[in-house]
This record gives sequence, C-alpha cells and structure tokens, in this order.
Amino acid sequence: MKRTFLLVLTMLLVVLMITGCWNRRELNELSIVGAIGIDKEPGADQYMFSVQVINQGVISSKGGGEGIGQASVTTFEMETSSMFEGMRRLTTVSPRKLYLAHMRMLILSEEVAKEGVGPILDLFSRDHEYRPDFYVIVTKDTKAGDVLKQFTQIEKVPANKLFSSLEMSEKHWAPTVAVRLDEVEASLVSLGKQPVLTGVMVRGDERAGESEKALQRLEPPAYVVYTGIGVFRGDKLVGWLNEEESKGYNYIADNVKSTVGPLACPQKGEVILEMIRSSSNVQAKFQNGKPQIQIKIKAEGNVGEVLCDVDLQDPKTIEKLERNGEQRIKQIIQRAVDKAQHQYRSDIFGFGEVIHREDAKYWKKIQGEWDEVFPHVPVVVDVDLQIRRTGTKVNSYLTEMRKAREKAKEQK
Amino acid sequence: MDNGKISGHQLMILTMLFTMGSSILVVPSGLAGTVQQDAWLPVVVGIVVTLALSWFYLYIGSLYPDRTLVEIIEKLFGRWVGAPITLLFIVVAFCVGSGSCLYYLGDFMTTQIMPETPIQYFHLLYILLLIQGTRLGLETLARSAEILFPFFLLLVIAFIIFVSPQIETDRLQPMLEAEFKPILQSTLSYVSFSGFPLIFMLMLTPACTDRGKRLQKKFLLGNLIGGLLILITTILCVLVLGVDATSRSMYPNYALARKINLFNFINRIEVIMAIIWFVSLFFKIVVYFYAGVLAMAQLLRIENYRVLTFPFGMMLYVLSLMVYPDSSFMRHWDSTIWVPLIATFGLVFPLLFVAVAIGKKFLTR
Amino acid sequence: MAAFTVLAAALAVAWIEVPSLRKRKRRKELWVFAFFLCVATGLNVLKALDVEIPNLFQPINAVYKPVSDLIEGMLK
Amino acid sequence: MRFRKSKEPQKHKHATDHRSQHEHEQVPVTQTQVTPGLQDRIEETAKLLGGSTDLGIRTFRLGPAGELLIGVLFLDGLVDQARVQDVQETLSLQAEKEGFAKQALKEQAVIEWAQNAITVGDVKRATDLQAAAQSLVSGETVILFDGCQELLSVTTSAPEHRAVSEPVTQTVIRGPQEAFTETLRVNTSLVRRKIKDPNLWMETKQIGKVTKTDVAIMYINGLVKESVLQELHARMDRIQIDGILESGYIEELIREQRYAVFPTVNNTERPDVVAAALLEGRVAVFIDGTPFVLLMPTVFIQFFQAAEDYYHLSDFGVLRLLRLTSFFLALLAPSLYIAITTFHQEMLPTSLLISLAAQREGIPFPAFAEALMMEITFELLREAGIRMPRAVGTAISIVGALVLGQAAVQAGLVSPAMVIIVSITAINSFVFPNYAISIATRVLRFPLMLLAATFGIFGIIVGMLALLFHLTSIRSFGVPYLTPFSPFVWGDQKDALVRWPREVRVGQKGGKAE
Repeated sequence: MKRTFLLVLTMLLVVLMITGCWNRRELNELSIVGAIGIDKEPGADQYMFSVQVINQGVISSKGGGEGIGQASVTTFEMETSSMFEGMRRLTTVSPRKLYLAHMRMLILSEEVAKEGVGPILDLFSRDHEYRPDFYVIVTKDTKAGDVLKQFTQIEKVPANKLFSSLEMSEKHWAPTVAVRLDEVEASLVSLGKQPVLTGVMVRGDERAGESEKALQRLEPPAYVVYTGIGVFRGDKLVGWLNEEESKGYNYIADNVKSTVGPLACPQKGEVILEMIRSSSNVQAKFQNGKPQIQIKIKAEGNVGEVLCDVDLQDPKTIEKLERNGEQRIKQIIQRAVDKAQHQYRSDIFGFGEVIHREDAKYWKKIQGEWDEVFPHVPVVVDVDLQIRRTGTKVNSYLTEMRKAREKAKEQK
Repeated sequence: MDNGKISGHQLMILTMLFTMGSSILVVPSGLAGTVQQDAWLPVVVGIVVTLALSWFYLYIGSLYPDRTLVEIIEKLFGRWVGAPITLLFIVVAFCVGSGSCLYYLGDFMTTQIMPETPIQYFHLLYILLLIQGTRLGLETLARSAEILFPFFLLLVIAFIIFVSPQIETDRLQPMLEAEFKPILQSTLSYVSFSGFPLIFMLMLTPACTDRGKRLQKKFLLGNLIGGLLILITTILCVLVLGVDATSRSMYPNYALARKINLFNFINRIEVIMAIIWFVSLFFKIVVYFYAGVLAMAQLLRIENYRVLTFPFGMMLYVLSLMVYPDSSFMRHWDSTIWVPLIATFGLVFPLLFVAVAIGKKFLTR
Repeated sequence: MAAFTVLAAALAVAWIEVPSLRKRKRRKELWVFAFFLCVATGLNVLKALDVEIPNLFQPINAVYKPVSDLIEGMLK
Repeated sequence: MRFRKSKEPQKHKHATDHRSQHEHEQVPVTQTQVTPGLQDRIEETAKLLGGSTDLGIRTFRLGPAGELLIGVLFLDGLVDQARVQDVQETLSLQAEKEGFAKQALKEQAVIEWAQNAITVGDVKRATDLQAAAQSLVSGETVILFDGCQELLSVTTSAPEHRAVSEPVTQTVIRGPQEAFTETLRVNTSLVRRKIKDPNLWMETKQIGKVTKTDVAIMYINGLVKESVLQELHARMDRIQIDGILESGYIEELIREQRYAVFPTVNNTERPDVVAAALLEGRVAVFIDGTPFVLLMPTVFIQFFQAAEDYYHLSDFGVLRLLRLTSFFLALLAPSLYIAITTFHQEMLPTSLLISLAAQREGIPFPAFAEALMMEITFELLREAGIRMPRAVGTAISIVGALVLGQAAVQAGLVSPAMVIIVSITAINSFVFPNYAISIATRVLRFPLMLLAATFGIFGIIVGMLALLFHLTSIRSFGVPYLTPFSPFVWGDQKDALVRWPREVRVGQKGGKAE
C-alpha cells in the first residue's frame, strides 16, 4: 500500500508539473468583452469587427482616484473576413486576450443584416467561450461600431446599459424583443418561423456622444435607443416594424409582460391603460383542408392615466373601455400581421410551426412552399381584455371638474 | 477473490451509473437527430428492451450462481473453446468499452471546458483515479458510489428544477410524428449504449450479497432509474433547447446546463452540473475496466487481479488516445459499427450461452 | 523524452508490484504481470515515438461494416 | 549511613548465584542475589540505581531490645514522606508491643509479621533486588530485613500531579468543565465516577521497554465488540518500542493504515466524551502521563460530533452540518478560488469578475502561487502562535494580521480577495470539535490546490473522488471509516449528520444510549 501511495503521489506531481497550465488565464490577463459589433460597408468583402472591452480598473475604482480621466470601456476595431479571424487578429491591438464569456450584446449593423447574418453567427455558438445568454440586436440607420462607441450615463459600461435597457423595455414597454442567439439559430433553421431582432439607433449627435465630455453634460448630446423590430426573411433583414406593429408582434409571440397603451374614451380623449398580464394562444384550424390561424389574446389591465372626462365608477364605462381596448389591440395585431404577410412575406410569428403542430401531414405537403402560402393564410384575432383596477384614485379630477362646474351651473 | 461483497443497494447504484454513463451525454443528440421531437419515444421503448435484456442476463447469471461471466463461459464451453470467447469479451470491455468512454470524457473536456489542454492529460488523470479505485477493490468502489448517490441525485434534481422554467411545451409537438424505422433505429442506438453493455455487469453480480429475486429487483431498479434519468434529460433537452439545437449540439446536456438561469442569480453553473457526467462516466469506465481486468485474471487463473491494474491502465492510456482519431469519427462509429458490435456480445453470445446451457441439460438428462 | 518518461513509469510500476509478489512467491502472477507490463510499455513507447499503431477499430470495422450497412439499409 | 559509590561495572558481579535467575531482557542491569547481610543488600540496591542521589535510606532497629535490624529505601520525591513515616511507625509500634521471641526472628516469620503489621498501602513480597529496584522507581518503599532474603515493598507513591482542571483543547459552554490530568489513576477514576456499573472493566498493560508506561484499556463488558477488543490486544502486544510518552505513540502504532491522513483513532481530554464512547461500545485507552485518552473504533463523522451537541437541545445538533460544510470549505476554499478565477471565470457574475480582475491588476504572481504563499504564511503563523510563549504570541498575531491583512495587499503582492479566501479557510479549519481532523484538511489542501491549478474544477473532482475512495477503503478496527453512510445504517442516521431529538433516538432498537 505504501508503494502505491507514494507512486500515485509522485506520478500525480510529475503529471501536474509537466503539464503546466494550458487553459489557465489569470484574471489580470483578461480583457473582458462587453459587446461585439459587426459592420460592413455595402459592397465590401471585409467585415469590421468591433469589440467593447471593459476597463476593469476604472469600473471598480471606488470614488474615483486613479480611474479619473480614463474611459470605462475601450473599443477596438479590426477589419476581417471571418469572425474568428477578426477576434484573434484583435490581439494585435489589444494587450490581452479577449475574454468572451461575459459578452452581453452582439450588435449587427443594418447592412450586415440586409446581406444576411448567416456567415456571422456560427462562431458565437460554436466557440466554447461564448455563452448563450447574450442578446442579438440590429442597428437602424447607424453603424454597429458607432453604437458601441457612445458613452452612456448612469451605467458605466455601455454593453450593460444596452443589456439591461433591453430587458427592462421588454418587460415594461413591450415593443422590443430580447432575442438570444439560440433563438435566432432555431428560427433560421426552422421552415415555419422567421427570425426577428430588435433595432437600435443613436439619437442625437453621434460624434459628440463618442467623446467623454458627453458624460459631463447634463443633457447627453446623443443616446442609444431601441426602436421597433427588424423582420428577417431567411437570414436577411427585409424591413422594420414600427413601434406599434412591434407591440402587435409581441402580443402574438406572447412576449408582452407589461405595457402601456392608449385607448379611446367614450367621448373624446384617451385613457392610458397599463397592461399587467397578457397571454396569447395561437392555433391553426382547418376549413376545407385550408389552414386558418386563430389568435386568442387574453389580457388584463389597469387604468393608469385618465386624460378624458369619464366616469370610472360606472361599470358600463369600464365595459366600454374594455371593448375599445380589445378593438385597439386587435388593430395593432392585425397591422403587424398585415405587414408581415403582405409587405415582408415573412412568417415571423411561427404560424408554420403552429400548423406543423396541428397537422403534421398537411405541413409535410406544404412545407416546401410555405413562403408562398403564408401571405394568404387567413388570420383571425380574438381579444379578451379585462380592466381590473383603476389605480389609487376613482375618478379623474377632469371628471370632478366637470361635475363641479355642472353643479355650479345648476345652482345658478 | 478478495474483492469483498457489495450490497444490493450498492449494486443498484452501480447499475444505474453504468446505464447512464456515457449515454446521458451523447444519446439525446443522436435521438433528436433521427426522430426529432419524438426523441423520448425510443428511450421509453429502449428502457423496456433494456429491462428485458437485464432480466435475460440475470437469467444467464443464475444458470451458475456465484460465478462470473468468465467462469460461466468456461463452464459452458470448457477451457479451450471458452478462452477465445472470453478474450473477445475482454477486448470489447477493455479496449472498446473503457477506451471509448474515456475518449468521451477527454473529448467532452476539450470541446466544452478546457480546449487548450491536451486530451491525454485528462486521460492520464482519470486513469490514475481508475487504477486507484480498481486496486482498492469493488467494495470500495461500490461504497463510494453509495456515498455519491445522494449528492448525485441532488445535483440531477437541481439540474431538472433549474432548467424547468425554460421549458416550452410546444417543442414536443407534434407528437408521434416519427415513422417506425427511425424509431427502431434510434431505439437500437439507445440499447447499444445503455442495454447491451450490461452483460459486463455479470462480472460484478456474483459479488452481490443478494441473490435471486432480490438481486433481480435491485438490478432492474438500477436500470430503470438510470433509464428514467436519461429519459428526463432527453425530454428536457428537447423542451428547452428545441430539436434543432439538441441535434446540432455535441453535448446537448451541457448546452442545457448552460441555459440554467434562475432569478438571474443561479446561472453559469454548468461546470458544477458537469460533475454529474464526470461521476457517471467514471463509474461506467471503472466497471468496464474492472470487468476487463477481472476477466483477464480469471482467464489466466491468477488469484489477485490487482497486479494487472497498472499494465492495463497503461494500455488503456494508449488505447483511449487511439480508438477515435477525431470526434466526427466517434459520432459516426458509434452510430454505425458500435451497434452491431455490441449487439453481438450483448445478444448473439448470450443467446448462444443459453442454447448451450439448455443443450447440456438436455444431454445430461 | 516521452519514451523515457514511459520507461520510468514502467520501472516505477514494477517497483511497486514486484517486491511484494516475490515476497509472497507468486511466480505465475509475476510472469503475467511482467508480460502485460512489457506489452503496455511497448505500446506506450511506440505511441511516444509517434509510430503508427494499427488501430484496433480497423479489424472491427472490417468485420462489422457489412452488418452495419445491412442494418442501415433495412432501416432507411 | 553510607555506602560506596561504585564506579566499576556491575555486570556479572554475582553471577554465581542461580537461585533467583530471572530473565531481564530490557534494562541492561545484572541480576542480583539476595545476600543475608543488610548493609550489603542496601548497597547492592543502591548500585542498581546507579547510586542515584535521590535514593533515601534509613536503617533502624525494631523491638524493645532492638532485636531486628531493618532498612527502609525509597526514592525521594516519588513517595509520600508521611506515608513512609507511617510505615516505620507502625512497624516500630507493633514491635514495641509484641517484642520478638527468638524463633520469631526466623526468616519466614519476620516477613509475615511485618506484612501483617503494615497497615499502609499495598504490601508485596519479593526476593529479588532487581524487583526491589523496579518497585523503587515506581514510587514504592522497599523494606529490607536483616537476615531475610525476602523483602517487602509498600506502595507509598504520591507523585506530584496536577489537579483536575478545565479542558484546554476541547472546551464547551455547557457541560462538565473537567479534563483529564497526567495521572492514570485520576483519569480512570474520573470515568468510573460517571459510569457506576460493575461492567465497566479495565485491563492494564505496561508498554515501553524502558518507560514501562502504564496503559489501561477500559470498556463496558457486554457493550463492547469482542473482535475490537481482541484486535486491540493483539496490536498492543505487537508494539516494540522503548518509550511511550504520549497517547500519540500508541495511536500511531495501533492504527490499521500507516499512511492514512485521516485519524482512525480518536483522542479526547474530556471524561464525558470517554464515558459516552464507552456507552457506545467503544474502547478507551488511558496512557499514564498524558491527559489524552484514545478512543476506538473511530469513524469519520465522530470528528464532527461535539460533546455539546448532546447537552443542548436537539436543535443544536444541526450545527454538525455546519461543521461538515466547514470541513469542505477548509479543504477546498483556496482550490475553488483558484479553479474559478483561473479556469472558469464565466461562473462569476460580471460585476464580481470585474472587481476581482481589478483587484488582481498589477499582482505579479499567478493565483496559484499567491494562494500557496498565503496559505503557507498562514500555516507558519499558526505554528508560531502555538510554539511561542504566550507573551510573544500576541506579537505574532499582530505581525500576522498586519502582514497578511494589510501590508501584503498594499504592497500589491496579493489581492484582497485572496486574503479573504485565506481567512475563510483559517476560520473554517478552527471549527472542528477535534483538532485531529483539521490536520487532515491542512495536509490535503495543498495537493487539491495543485490539482485545481492544473485542471480547474475537473481536477478538484478527481481529487475529491480519490479522497472518497481512500476514505471508503480505510477502516478503524474493522469498522469502515464512513460507517453510518456507507455501509448505510439507517438506525445510526439519527446521530450522524444531525442529532435527532432523544425520543426518536431511544425509540431505536436496542435503545442505544449516548
């Protein structure tokens, strides 16, 4: 036993000694990448690969000190023909090896998306270092590199700003959709579903936003905002949904967690509704062997803001508001479906998959020409909206104002 | 033999780990590739087939209770005919079985976790562990498995709970779309990973203190639990990753573990989850290795198999690096040649044994 | 270098096993051990010297390829 | 009273006499015959002790007429002077009273008379001066009679010993505050007082060729496993050693695995722990000269069972889980830190990663070297803290705190996070109720760190598996080390990971006491 013990021990030591440490990376040898942007000039055959590297020292230095005067992130750019090459070639610029596991955003420029994202995404799912938890977005009217270069207020790391802003807006506002890489891939492969990506743009003076002076101003010269959803056909970007249509898309895709929307008052003016819950159920029904898509939305909301004279104490009013709201949601959805069916001819809602689930045999027959069938599939929308609460107040002061006036008049 | 005795409970755990072994890492991917969202179906059928097979193997074992597979072969065929058959079994258990499973480990480590580390060092480290375990004897191994079992289950349950929020039930639909032939093919592939290799457990069963019905119960139960765990992970893979990502992943379970994200807090713990596969893979390899070494010792009629562990460990090192030149060869080989190969040893030979045994009984009467 | 490492490992293994076997006068086990150690060392040295070792899977392939094709044909 | 200090070798001086030939293989002293002349015999005895100056000799005559000449010998300091005085006085009083008839002065009669006369201590008869010397060093008083071959030895020993005091190494808040001392008899009596049962049996052996240390084996007849007892006896008889100075000598010599890092024999300085162990059917080995008593067989989980677990309400027993966690942390904290920060950075939340990375900015050493350095520094400090006189100890701790906590970080040699990790390890390694197990964590921590530095988490897993195999393979007196877990004993689970309430425990078959 003694011999075995000694031998195993020495062998272990020898092994460990000679092995060195291939995969070992000390923390201070890392360049933590926050976001990657990919650009392409129209017609060019090279991509522009930009990375946003977090400047650790600056971020974590408490109360300023040495960090002052340095930007919290650094952006490197490199021309390349393939992603992997670009990533590695960046070592000629960056003092350290890029560390990608903490990447938050992958930003594709509009040009790249229009030419097709196919040649780009593979690396990000094949390389072991990338994790599947970053979001993919597309720029609108701007370059991905420029988005990365904007200084951001409050959140020191722009990539984090993009990340949390996307999550927040998806949760509370709805017209954005946070798409992870594996979802993009799945819809790229699927015959019955097309990918979508949220758009991002820079509002204001891009150049000024790239200077750190931007941080010292109360009103930033430029800021990064999310706008609408980009519609893809295959791997190519074919167009955009505006904010409302994007919301419609999210209603169908069951992405709406909470949102805010106006609805018409019985008379004039609007009531702003806070949607607190929404669930959608998409089904395919067959009539005479032809498929028909039925979308059922069940939503619950609260009255959030009253901008008109309406008597909220009256159950009938609420009922009326509910009907109006249903109408409105229906409209939004219909518009989104219309645009996808007729303008972009891209099944971003996954109706194909719904049909597949419902009737696999029929799907087998048509899956080849689904792109041609899709625009002609009738879509029926059914919305059921319930208004639950009216906030902490009952009637708006607008109503009370009117009532007071009427009373005064009567007294006259 | 001074290997000590193992209890029925311990045998159950070993059987479970052996059933899961490499299958849990590889099976979901292949199944999703052939039968898409119906991947669970072949597993269910496979579990039933595996249970039947286990019953059959135990029947062979019960022909000569207290005897290992090698001794049974010798009893049936005599020393001179039996020896080559035993040798074939040793080659399969030792070279193909433990060699390929070890390669799985190395491949898994180098693709998913530490790509820059040369694969042989993972093998070397595992072989050292293998030799230590085997030398300490079956009893130690079984008891260690017993201790690990609760932790193992805890991890698996945590795994299931952690990924379940991301389940999308749509992904299993449409159900039962797959046709008969692909289902048959993938069932065969499942059985070739989890069913046929169980024949080598016959090297271990004589060490169990339980006999007859009790042994059968434990063995089948272990089998069933292992099978169910594979079933659950397969279904989870499809439900969470979707068919496409499952079939395109080298190790879908690991991809699944990477998806874990609970409250934005419990996340990025796939390396911890990988412990599940390290452990089950280790026990699969060690059972193969132990079976091979013990078979060789019994074939050569030496009392103590321990002298063989170091030389066999060294051979295993070379073999494990040699068996598969690359990972696509591995996938191809596993889905084509491995199936009939292990079927020969898991089905044809056992049938032959039973035939000979019945024939002998008939003749002696 | 690698080959020497292998030899050193083999010597170390022998150092563990042989004395106790000799003390207990297990001649047969000693021979078996020696035989397998030689085979193992040989394999390892060849591997270390980058000599092509015929893959065990080749003959298995040769035997089972037809069977496998047959099964595949049946199931396709 | 005077005698020669003999410088000449004593060997073979009285080789002609064969009457009391007796094998004395251990101490190289010649055999001695008993010669009738009192003076000669006294000198002879003194010579056997090398003329040691602490030998006290008194000769005087007994009887009304001083008929009987006797010599009283004792080793000063080992005996209680008052008792020696007592012996002398009783003898002379008796002699005064009775007087001596002529035939009463015959050899046999004198010895028997004296034996009956002495009322103090335990009186033994011997004929051999060698035995007399042995009696002397054991603290007995030897009485020689003129004209008699036989001699008497009376136990008058009263060596200096410490009073029973509070335990130093295994303290409790609630529970008995007494600890063993260095005296065997005191120790055994402490246990006897707790277990008043005639079935509490004790056997005594003398181990050590030179030291002849008294070793007592204590157990409760009927509860103890015969096989354990036999095995213990066999192993003790096999011991070949000159001296036993502490229980550690015996522990090392009787354990099964020479190379096990984990202690397979428990030790304690608390009588209540020994009593509890005896009631569980274990065997206790008392060694004269040390307050530490060995307990066996010992299993892994025992090192996490503090005496206090049983004195507080059962809710308190949950703390064992905490101690087990501590065990793993003490073992693994540095290796996990190394593995995660150098191999699996993706496991860290982004903000933590950024802050750790910023801390490491400018640190010249790899994390492994950093950890190794700090761990070794800590071990050194700990070692220094134990060895140093108490006054210097505080200085050490101040230096340690400054070096570890402040200066090293400010000098940019180590990162603050590493200091935290080392502190965590340190705190955790002080949690165990028994010091013995923390030695195992200290020894094993370093190979695990090495494995973590080369293979990351995978290395740690392999290391832990190897450790598990080792643990499952070792035994303590035939009992597998991981007993209540593997082999799994359902009944013992009630006092394994958690101490269950007593009603539940007593409900177990056999009503096992604690």
